Amino acid sequence: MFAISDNDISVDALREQLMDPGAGGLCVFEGWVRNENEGRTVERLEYEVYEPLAVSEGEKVIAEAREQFPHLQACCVHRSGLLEIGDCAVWVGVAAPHRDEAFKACRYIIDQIKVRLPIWKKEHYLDGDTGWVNCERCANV
Amino acid sequence: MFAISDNDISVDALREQLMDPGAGGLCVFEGWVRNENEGRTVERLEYEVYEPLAVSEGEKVIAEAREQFPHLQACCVHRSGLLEIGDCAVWVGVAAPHRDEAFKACRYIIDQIKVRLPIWKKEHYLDGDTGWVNCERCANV
Amino acid sequence: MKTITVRYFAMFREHAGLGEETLQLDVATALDVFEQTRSRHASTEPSGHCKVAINDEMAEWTSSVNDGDTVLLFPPVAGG
Amino acid sequence: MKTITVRYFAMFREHAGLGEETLQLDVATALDVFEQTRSRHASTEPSGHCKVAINDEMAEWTSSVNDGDTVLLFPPVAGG
Repeated sequence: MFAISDNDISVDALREQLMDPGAGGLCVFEGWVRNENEGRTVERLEYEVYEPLAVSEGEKVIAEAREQFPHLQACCVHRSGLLEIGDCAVWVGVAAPHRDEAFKACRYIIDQIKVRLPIWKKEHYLDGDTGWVNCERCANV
Repeated sequence: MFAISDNDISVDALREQLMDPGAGGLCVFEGWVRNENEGRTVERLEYEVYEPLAVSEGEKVIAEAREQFPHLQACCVHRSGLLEIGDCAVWVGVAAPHRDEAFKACRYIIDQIKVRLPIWKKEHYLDGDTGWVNCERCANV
Repeated sequence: MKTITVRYFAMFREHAGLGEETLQLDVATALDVFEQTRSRHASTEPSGHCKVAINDEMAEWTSSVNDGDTVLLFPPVAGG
Repeated sequence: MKTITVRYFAMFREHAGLGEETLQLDVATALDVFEQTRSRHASTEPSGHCKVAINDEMAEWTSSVNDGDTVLLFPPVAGG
Protein backbone atom coordinates (compact mmCIF):
# COMPACT_ATOMS: atom_id res chain seq x y z
CA MET A 1 0.00 0.00 0.00
CA PHE A 2 1.31 3.40 -1.01
CA ALA A 3 -0.37 6.72 -0.23
CA ILE A 4 0.18 10.45 -0.31
CA SER A 5 -1.05 12.38 2.72
CA ASP A 6 -1.78 16.08 3.16
CA ASN A 7 -1.83 15.66 6.94
CA ASP A 8 0.42 14.33 9.68
CA ILE A 9 1.33 10.69 9.09
CA SER A 10 -0.39 8.39 11.61
CA VAL A 11 2.63 6.34 12.54
CA ASP A 12 0.77 4.11 15.03
CA ALA A 13 -2.04 3.21 12.64
CA LEU A 14 0.45 2.28 9.91
CA ARG A 15 2.45 0.10 12.27
CA GLU A 16 -0.67 -1.70 13.45
CA GLN A 17 -1.76 -2.30 9.88
CA LEU A 18 1.42 -4.35 9.32
CA MET A 19 0.95 -6.57 12.35
CA ASP A 20 0.82 -10.22 11.41
CA PRO A 21 1.22 -13.29 13.66
CA GLY A 22 3.55 -14.82 11.06
CA ALA A 23 5.88 -11.83 11.01
CA GLY A 24 9.02 -12.02 13.14
CA GLY A 25 10.23 -8.52 12.52
CA LEU A 26 9.31 -5.02 11.43
CA CYS A 27 11.74 -2.57 9.88
CA VAL A 28 10.61 1.04 9.67
CA PHE A 29 12.25 4.04 8.08
CA GLU A 30 11.01 7.55 8.74
CA GLY A 31 12.34 10.58 6.91
CA TRP A 32 12.24 13.68 9.12
CA VAL A 33 12.51 17.34 8.19
CA ARG A 34 15.96 18.54 9.28
CA ASN A 35 16.78 22.06 10.41
CA GLU A 36 19.78 22.21 8.11
CA ASN A 37 20.75 21.28 4.56
CA GLU A 38 24.12 21.87 2.95
CA GLY A 39 25.03 24.42 5.57
CA ARG A 40 21.83 26.50 5.36
CA THR A 41 19.29 26.78 8.18
CA VAL A 42 15.94 25.40 7.06
CA GLU A 43 12.76 26.83 8.60
CA ARG A 44 10.20 24.67 6.87
CA LEU A 45 9.72 22.55 3.81
CA GLU A 46 7.17 22.16 1.08
CA TYR A 47 6.52 19.01 -0.93
CA GLU A 48 4.92 19.22 -4.31
CA VAL A 49 3.60 15.84 -5.41
CA TYR A 50 2.07 14.79 -8.67
CA GLU A 51 -0.22 12.35 -6.97
CA PRO A 52 -1.52 10.11 -9.79
CA LEU A 53 1.96 9.10 -10.88
CA ALA A 54 3.52 9.21 -7.40
CA VAL A 55 0.95 6.66 -6.24
CA SER A 56 1.27 4.34 -9.23
CA GLU A 57 5.08 4.49 -9.12
CA GLY A 58 5.05 4.00 -5.32
CA GLU A 59 2.83 0.92 -5.69
CA LYS A 60 5.23 -0.39 -8.33
CA VAL A 61 8.20 0.03 -5.97
CA ILE A 62 6.39 -1.91 -3.23
CA ALA A 63 5.45 -4.65 -5.71
CA GLU A 64 9.12 -4.94 -6.75
CA ALA A 65 10.14 -5.30 -3.11
CA ARG A 66 7.57 -8.05 -2.61
CA GLU A 67 8.86 -9.88 -5.70
CA GLN A 68 12.43 -9.84 -4.39
CA PHE A 69 11.47 -10.75 -0.83
CA PRO A 70 8.34 -12.90 -0.70
CA HIS A 71 5.99 -13.07 2.31
CA LEU A 72 6.40 -9.48 3.34
CA GLN A 73 3.86 -6.82 4.18
CA ALA A 74 4.93 -3.33 3.17
CA CYS A 75 3.42 0.09 3.39
CA CYS A 76 4.58 3.60 2.61
CA VAL A 77 3.06 7.04 3.07
CA HIS A 78 4.64 10.26 1.78
CA ARG A 79 3.61 13.75 2.83
CA SER A 80 2.63 16.58 0.54
CA GLY A 81 2.26 20.27 1.41
CA LEU A 82 3.94 22.34 4.08
CA LEU A 83 6.02 20.63 6.78
CA GLU A 84 7.77 21.92 9.88
CA ILE A 85 11.14 20.86 11.33
CA GLY A 86 10.84 17.42 12.90
CA ASP A 87 7.75 16.43 10.91
CA CYS A 88 7.69 12.99 9.37
CA ALA A 89 7.97 13.41 5.58
CA VAL A 90 7.89 9.74 4.65
CA TRP A 91 7.16 6.50 6.51
CA VAL A 92 8.14 3.07 5.17
CA GLY A 93 7.34 -0.10 7.09
CA VAL A 94 8.08 -3.71 6.20
CA ALA A 95 7.00 -6.71 8.27
CA ALA A 96 8.61 -10.03 7.31
CA PRO A 97 9.23 -13.48 8.74
CA HIS A 98 12.93 -12.65 9.32
CA ARG A 99 14.83 -9.44 9.88
CA ASP A 100 17.17 -9.70 6.92
CA GLU A 101 14.39 -9.32 4.36
CA ALA A 102 12.65 -6.68 6.46
CA PHE A 103 15.78 -4.49 6.45
CA LYS A 104 16.58 -5.08 2.79
CA ALA A 105 13.06 -4.50 1.51
CA CYS A 106 12.64 -1.35 3.63
CA ARG A 107 15.91 0.03 2.28
CA TYR A 108 14.97 -0.85 -1.29
CA ILE A 109 11.64 0.96 -0.99
CA ILE A 110 13.00 4.21 0.47
CA ASP A 111 15.94 4.28 -1.96
CA GLN A 112 13.66 3.88 -4.98
CA ILE A 113 11.04 6.30 -3.68
CA LYS A 114 13.62 9.03 -3.34
CA VAL A 115 14.73 8.82 -6.95
CA ARG A 116 11.70 7.67 -8.92
CA LEU A 117 8.55 9.37 -7.64
CA PRO A 118 7.40 12.72 -9.03
CA ILE A 119 7.87 14.55 -5.72
CA TRP A 120 9.74 17.83 -5.30
CA LYS A 121 11.04 19.43 -2.15
CA LYS A 122 11.28 23.18 -1.69
CA GLU A 123 13.23 24.40 1.31
CA HIS A 124 12.34 27.65 3.01
CA TYR A 125 15.46 29.11 4.62
CA LEU A 126 15.85 31.31 7.68
CA ASP A 127 16.94 34.23 5.47
CA GLY A 128 13.62 34.14 3.57
CA ASP A 129 15.09 32.54 0.48
CA THR A 130 13.70 29.29 -0.94
CA GLY A 131 15.26 26.57 -3.05
CA TRP A 132 14.21 23.44 -4.86
CA VAL A 133 16.35 20.58 -3.59
CA ASN A 134 18.33 18.69 -6.27
CA CYS A 135 17.68 21.44 -8.77
CA GLU A 136 20.66 23.72 -8.25
CA ARG A 137 21.43 24.03 -11.92
CA CYS A 138 17.91 24.81 -13.06
CA ALA A 139 17.65 27.34 -10.24
CA ASN A 140 20.70 29.16 -11.58
CA VAL A 141 19.33 30.21 -14.95
CA MET B 1 20.39 3.84 26.09
CA PHE B 2 19.71 0.15 26.62
CA ALA B 3 17.08 -1.26 28.96
CA ILE B 4 15.32 -4.49 29.89
CA SER B 5 11.57 -4.24 30.43
CA ASP B 6 9.17 -6.59 32.21
CA ASN B 7 6.19 -4.84 30.60
CA ASP B 8 4.96 -3.94 27.13
CA ILE B 9 7.48 -1.80 25.26
CA SER B 10 6.23 1.79 24.88
CA VAL B 11 7.04 2.18 21.22
CA ASP B 12 5.77 5.78 20.97
CA ALA B 13 7.73 7.03 23.95
CA LEU B 14 10.93 5.49 22.62
CA ARG B 15 10.42 7.01 19.19
CA GLU B 16 9.81 10.46 20.69
CA GLN B 17 12.91 10.18 22.80
CA LEU B 18 15.00 9.93 19.60
CA MET B 19 13.49 13.02 17.96
CA ASP B 20 16.12 15.58 17.12
CA PRO B 21 15.87 18.56 14.77
CA GLY B 22 19.26 17.62 13.27
CA ALA B 23 18.17 14.07 12.43
CA GLY B 24 17.01 13.40 8.89
CA GLY B 25 15.97 9.83 9.38
CA LEU B 26 14.94 7.18 11.87
CA CYS B 27 15.42 3.46 11.35
CA VAL B 28 13.55 1.16 13.71
CA PHE B 29 13.65 -2.60 14.05
CA GLU B 30 11.07 -4.44 16.12
CA GLY B 31 11.30 -8.14 16.84
CA TRP B 32 7.84 -9.70 17.16
CA VAL B 33 6.80 -13.03 18.66
CA ARG B 34 5.88 -15.31 15.75
CA ASN B 35 3.26 -18.05 15.88
CA GLU B 36 5.65 -20.54 14.33
CA ASN B 37 9.28 -21.63 14.59
CA GLU B 38 10.93 -24.39 12.60
CA GLY B 39 7.56 -25.89 11.74
CA ARG B 40 6.11 -25.93 15.26
CA THR B 41 3.16 -23.83 16.40
CA VAL B 42 4.22 -21.46 19.15
CA GLU B 43 1.65 -20.37 21.74
CA ARG B 44 3.76 -18.00 23.78
CA LEU B 45 7.33 -17.25 24.62
CA GLU B 46 9.39 -16.66 27.71
CA TYR B 47 12.57 -14.59 27.90
CA GLU B 48 15.03 -15.18 30.68
CA VAL B 49 17.46 -12.28 31.00
CA TYR B 50 20.47 -11.90 33.20
CA GLU B 51 19.89 -8.22 33.57
CA PRO B 52 23.18 -6.83 34.97
CA LEU B 53 25.23 -8.22 32.09
CA ALA B 54 22.52 -7.82 29.44
CA VAL B 55 22.40 -4.11 30.21
CA SER B 56 26.15 -3.56 30.28
CA GLU B 57 26.63 -5.59 27.09
CA GLY B 58 23.70 -3.80 25.42
CA GLU B 59 25.19 -0.40 26.30
CA LYS B 60 28.50 -1.58 24.86
CA VAL B 61 26.82 -2.55 21.56
CA ILE B 62 25.21 0.89 21.29
CA ALA B 63 28.51 2.60 22.06
CA GLU B 64 30.17 0.55 19.30
CA ALA B 65 27.48 1.65 16.83
CA ARG B 66 28.02 5.30 17.80
CA GLU B 67 31.75 4.93 17.27
CA GLN B 68 31.27 3.54 13.77
CA PHE B 69 28.57 6.05 12.82
CA PRO B 70 29.01 9.35 14.61
CA HIS B 71 26.18 11.81 15.35
CA LEU B 72 23.54 9.18 15.90
CA GLN B 73 21.03 8.72 18.68
CA ALA B 74 20.28 5.09 19.45
CA CYS B 75 18.06 3.29 21.89
CA CYS B 76 17.14 -0.33 22.51
CA VAL B 77 14.72 -2.07 24.86
CA HIS B 78 14.44 -5.85 25.23
CA ARG B 79 11.60 -7.65 26.96
CA SER B 80 11.89 -10.20 29.73
CA GLY B 81 9.22 -12.54 31.02
CA LEU B 82 6.20 -14.06 29.31
CA LEU B 83 5.18 -12.79 25.86
CA GLU B 84 2.19 -13.54 23.65
CA ILE B 85 2.11 -13.89 19.85
CA GLY B 86 2.51 -10.49 18.21
CA ASP B 87 4.15 -8.88 21.23
CA CYS B 88 7.19 -6.75 20.65
CA ALA B 89 10.21 -8.59 22.07
CA VAL B 90 12.85 -6.04 21.17
CA TRP B 91 12.82 -2.47 19.86
CA VAL B 92 15.87 -0.80 18.31
CA GLY B 93 15.73 2.77 17.06
CA VAL B 94 18.46 4.87 15.48
CA ALA B 95 18.07 8.52 14.45
CA ALA B 96 20.85 9.93 12.28
CA PRO B 97 21.54 12.82 9.91
CA HIS B 98 21.27 10.49 6.88
CA ARG B 99 19.49 7.25 6.21
CA ASP B 100 22.51 5.14 5.34
CA GLU B 101 23.99 5.34 8.83
CA ALA B 102 20.55 4.94 10.43
CA PHE B 103 19.99 1.63 8.60
CA LYS B 104 23.53 0.34 9.15
CA ALA B 105 23.68 1.24 12.85
CA CYS B 106 20.22 -0.24 13.51
CA ARG B 107 21.21 -3.47 11.79
CA TYR B 108 24.50 -3.61 13.69
CA ILE B 109 22.75 -3.20 17.03
CA ILE B 110 20.10 -5.88 16.50
CA ASP B 111 22.62 -8.35 15.02
CA GLN B 112 24.96 -7.98 17.99
CA ILE B 113 22.17 -8.04 20.55
CA LYS B 114 20.95 -11.36 19.24
CA VAL B 115 24.28 -13.10 19.68
CA ARG B 116 26.01 -11.36 22.58
CA LEU B 117 23.51 -10.61 25.34
CA PRO B 118 22.76 -13.14 28.10
CA ILE B 119 19.13 -13.59 27.05
CA TRP B 120 17.41 -16.94 26.52
CA LYS B 121 14.17 -17.69 24.76
CA LYS B 122 11.90 -20.55 25.73
CA GLU B 123 9.10 -21.39 23.34
CA HIS B 124 5.83 -22.86 24.60
CA TYR B 125 4.29 -24.99 21.88
CA LEU B 126 0.67 -25.76 21.13
CA ASP B 127 1.22 -29.38 22.16
CA GLY B 128 2.26 -28.32 25.69
CA ASP B 129 5.95 -28.96 25.08
CA THR B 130 8.56 -26.28 25.65
CA GLY B 131 12.00 -25.73 24.17
CA TRP B 132 14.94 -23.42 24.62
CA VAL B 133 15.72 -21.83 21.26
CA ASN B 134 19.27 -22.35 19.97
CA CYS B 135 19.85 -25.08 22.50
CA GLU B 136 18.81 -28.20 20.60
CA ARG B 137 21.91 -30.14 21.55
CA CYS B 138 21.84 -29.36 25.25
CA ALA B 139 18.12 -30.16 25.23
CA ASN B 140 18.82 -33.62 23.88
CA VAL B 141 20.91 -34.93 26.73
CA MET C 1 2.42 19.82 -36.45
CA LYS C 2 0.90 18.12 -33.43
CA THR C 3 -1.30 19.49 -30.71
CA ILE C 4 0.51 18.72 -27.46
CA THR C 5 -0.54 19.66 -23.95
CA VAL C 6 2.58 20.28 -21.86
CA ARG C 7 2.46 20.23 -18.06
CA TYR C 8 5.20 21.82 -15.96
CA PHE C 9 5.99 20.84 -12.37
CA ALA C 10 7.79 22.47 -9.42
CA MET C 11 10.67 24.65 -10.67
CA PHE C 12 9.56 24.19 -14.28
CA ARG C 13 6.08 25.46 -13.43
CA GLU C 14 7.48 28.46 -11.59
CA HIS C 15 9.68 29.41 -14.55
CA ALA C 16 6.95 28.87 -17.11
CA GLY C 17 4.62 30.93 -14.95
CA LEU C 18 1.90 28.39 -15.64
CA GLY C 19 1.18 24.75 -14.98
CA GLU C 20 -0.07 23.72 -18.35
CA GLU C 21 -0.36 24.95 -21.92
CA THR C 22 -1.43 23.50 -25.23
CA LEU C 23 0.97 24.09 -28.08
CA GLN C 24 1.30 23.28 -31.76
CA LEU C 25 4.68 21.60 -32.03
CA ASP C 26 6.70 19.86 -34.70
CA VAL C 27 7.91 17.01 -32.50
CA ALA C 28 8.55 13.28 -32.74
CA THR C 29 9.72 12.38 -29.22
CA ALA C 30 9.31 13.45 -25.62
CA LEU C 31 12.83 14.89 -25.83
CA ASP C 32 11.74 17.15 -28.69
CA VAL C 33 8.98 18.54 -26.46
CA PHE C 34 11.48 19.11 -23.63
CA GLU C 35 13.87 20.95 -25.93
CA GLN C 36 11.27 23.03 -27.72
CA THR C 37 9.80 24.25 -24.45
CA ARG C 38 13.18 24.68 -22.75
CA SER C 39 12.99 28.47 -22.75
CA ARG C 40 9.62 28.30 -20.96
CA HIS C 41 10.85 26.04 -18.16
CA ALA C 42 14.12 28.00 -18.14
CA SER C 43 16.18 24.89 -17.69
CA THR C 44 19.79 24.17 -18.47
CA GLU C 45 19.32 20.90 -16.59
CA PRO C 46 20.22 18.02 -18.92
CA SER C 47 17.23 15.83 -19.75
CA GLY C 48 19.06 12.94 -18.09
CA HIS C 49 18.37 14.43 -14.65
CA CYS C 50 14.75 15.08 -15.46
CA LYS C 51 11.86 12.71 -16.06
CA VAL C 52 8.97 12.65 -18.45
CA ALA C 53 5.53 11.11 -18.54
CA ILE C 54 3.09 10.87 -21.40
CA ASN C 55 -0.62 10.71 -20.61
CA ASP C 56 0.07 9.87 -16.95
CA GLU C 57 2.46 7.00 -17.71
CA MET C 58 6.19 7.30 -17.00
CA ALA C 59 7.96 7.42 -20.37
CA GLU C 60 11.43 7.58 -21.90
CA TRP C 61 12.89 10.63 -23.63
CA THR C 62 12.90 8.55 -26.81
CA SER C 63 9.17 7.72 -26.50
CA SER C 64 7.19 9.07 -29.41
CA VAL C 65 4.44 11.62 -28.87
CA ASN C 66 1.22 11.67 -30.80
CA ASP C 67 -1.21 14.38 -31.70
CA GLY C 68 -3.36 15.10 -28.64
CA ASP C 69 -0.89 13.70 -26.07
CA THR C 70 -0.24 15.32 -22.72
CA VAL C 71 3.48 15.48 -21.91
CA LEU C 72 4.48 16.00 -18.26
CA LEU C 73 7.91 17.52 -17.67
CA PHE C 74 9.43 16.71 -14.31
CA PRO C 75 12.52 18.52 -12.98
CA PRO C 76 14.90 16.46 -10.78
CA VAL C 77 12.85 14.75 -8.09
CA ALA C 78 13.57 14.81 -4.36
CA GLY C 79 11.22 12.56 -2.43
CA GLY C 80 11.82 11.37 1.10
CA MET D 1 41.35 -26.19 45.79
CA LYS D 2 39.41 -22.97 45.24
CA THR D 3 36.02 -21.91 46.54
CA ILE D 4 34.00 -21.05 43.41
CA THR D 5 30.38 -19.98 43.26
CA VAL D 6 28.85 -21.27 40.04
CA ARG D 7 25.65 -19.77 38.60
CA TYR D 8 23.55 -21.62 36.04
CA PHE D 9 21.17 -19.95 33.57
CA ALA D 10 18.18 -21.06 31.47
CA MET D 11 18.61 -24.68 30.34
CA PHE D 12 21.69 -25.09 32.55
CA ARG D 13 19.71 -23.97 35.61
CA GLU D 14 16.87 -26.35 34.80
CA HIS D 15 19.25 -29.28 34.44
CA ALA D 16 21.22 -28.43 37.59
CA GLY D 17 17.92 -28.05 39.45
CA LEU D 18 19.34 -24.93 41.09
CA GLY D 19 20.52 -21.49 40.09
CA GLU D 20 23.66 -21.31 42.13
CA GLU D 21 25.99 -23.40 44.21
CA THR D 22 29.33 -22.95 45.89
CA LEU D 23 31.85 -25.70 45.24
CA GLN D 24 35.42 -26.59 46.14
CA LEU D 25 37.09 -27.10 42.78
CA ASP D 26 40.57 -27.77 41.52
CA VAL D 27 40.41 -25.37 38.58
CA ALA D 28 42.64 -22.87 36.80
CA THR D 29 40.36 -21.49 34.06
CA ALA D 30 36.69 -20.80 33.36
CA LEU D 31 36.75 -23.78 31.01
CA ASP D 32 37.80 -26.03 33.88
CA VAL D 33 34.75 -24.89 35.83
CA PHE D 34 32.51 -25.56 32.82
CA GLU D 35 33.89 -29.06 32.38
CA GLN D 36 33.89 -30.02 36.04
CA THR D 37 30.26 -28.99 36.41
CA ARG D 38 29.20 -30.45 33.05
CA SER D 39 27.22 -33.29 34.60
CA ARG D 40 25.20 -30.77 36.66
CA HIS D 41 24.24 -28.61 33.72
CA ALA D 42 23.77 -31.78 31.64
CA SER D 43 25.38 -30.26 28.61
CA THR D 44 27.02 -31.83 25.62
CA GLU D 45 27.04 -28.36 24.07
CA PRO D 46 30.63 -27.43 23.18
CA SER D 47 31.91 -24.52 25.24
CA GLY D 48 32.32 -22.60 21.98
CA HIS D 49 28.54 -22.15 21.73
CA CYS D 50 28.26 -21.10 25.34
CA LYS D 51 29.48 -18.00 27.14
CA VAL D 52 31.00 -17.37 30.52
CA ALA D 53 31.27 -14.43 32.86
CA ILE D 54 33.37 -14.03 35.98
CA ASN D 55 32.13 -11.72 38.74
CA ASP D 56 29.62 -10.10 36.39
CA GLU D 57 32.14 -9.37 33.63
CA MET D 58 32.05 -11.23 30.32
CA ALA D 59 35.13 -13.48 30.21
CA GLU D 60 36.96 -15.93 27.96
CA TRP D 61 37.09 -19.68 28.54
CA THR D 62 40.83 -19.25 29.03
CA SER D 63 40.34 -16.59 31.73
CA SER D 64 41.76 -17.68 35.04
CA VAL D 65 39.53 -18.07 38.08
CA ASN D 66 40.55 -17.15 41.57
CA ASP D 67 39.49 -18.33 44.97
CA GLY D 68 36.17 -16.70 45.83
CA ASP D 69 35.17 -15.93 42.22
CA THR D 70 31.62 -16.31 40.93
CA VAL D 71 31.50 -18.04 37.53
CA LEU D 72 28.34 -17.60 35.42
CA LEU D 73 27.66 -20.31 32.86
CA PHE D 74 25.51 -19.22 29.93
CA PRO D 75 24.01 -21.72 27.48
CA PRO D 76 23.64 -20.51 23.84
CA VAL D 77 21.90 -17.14 23.88
CA ALA D 78 18.84 -16.20 21.82
CA GLY D 79 17.95 -12.55 22.20
CA GLY D 80 15.69 -10.63 19.88
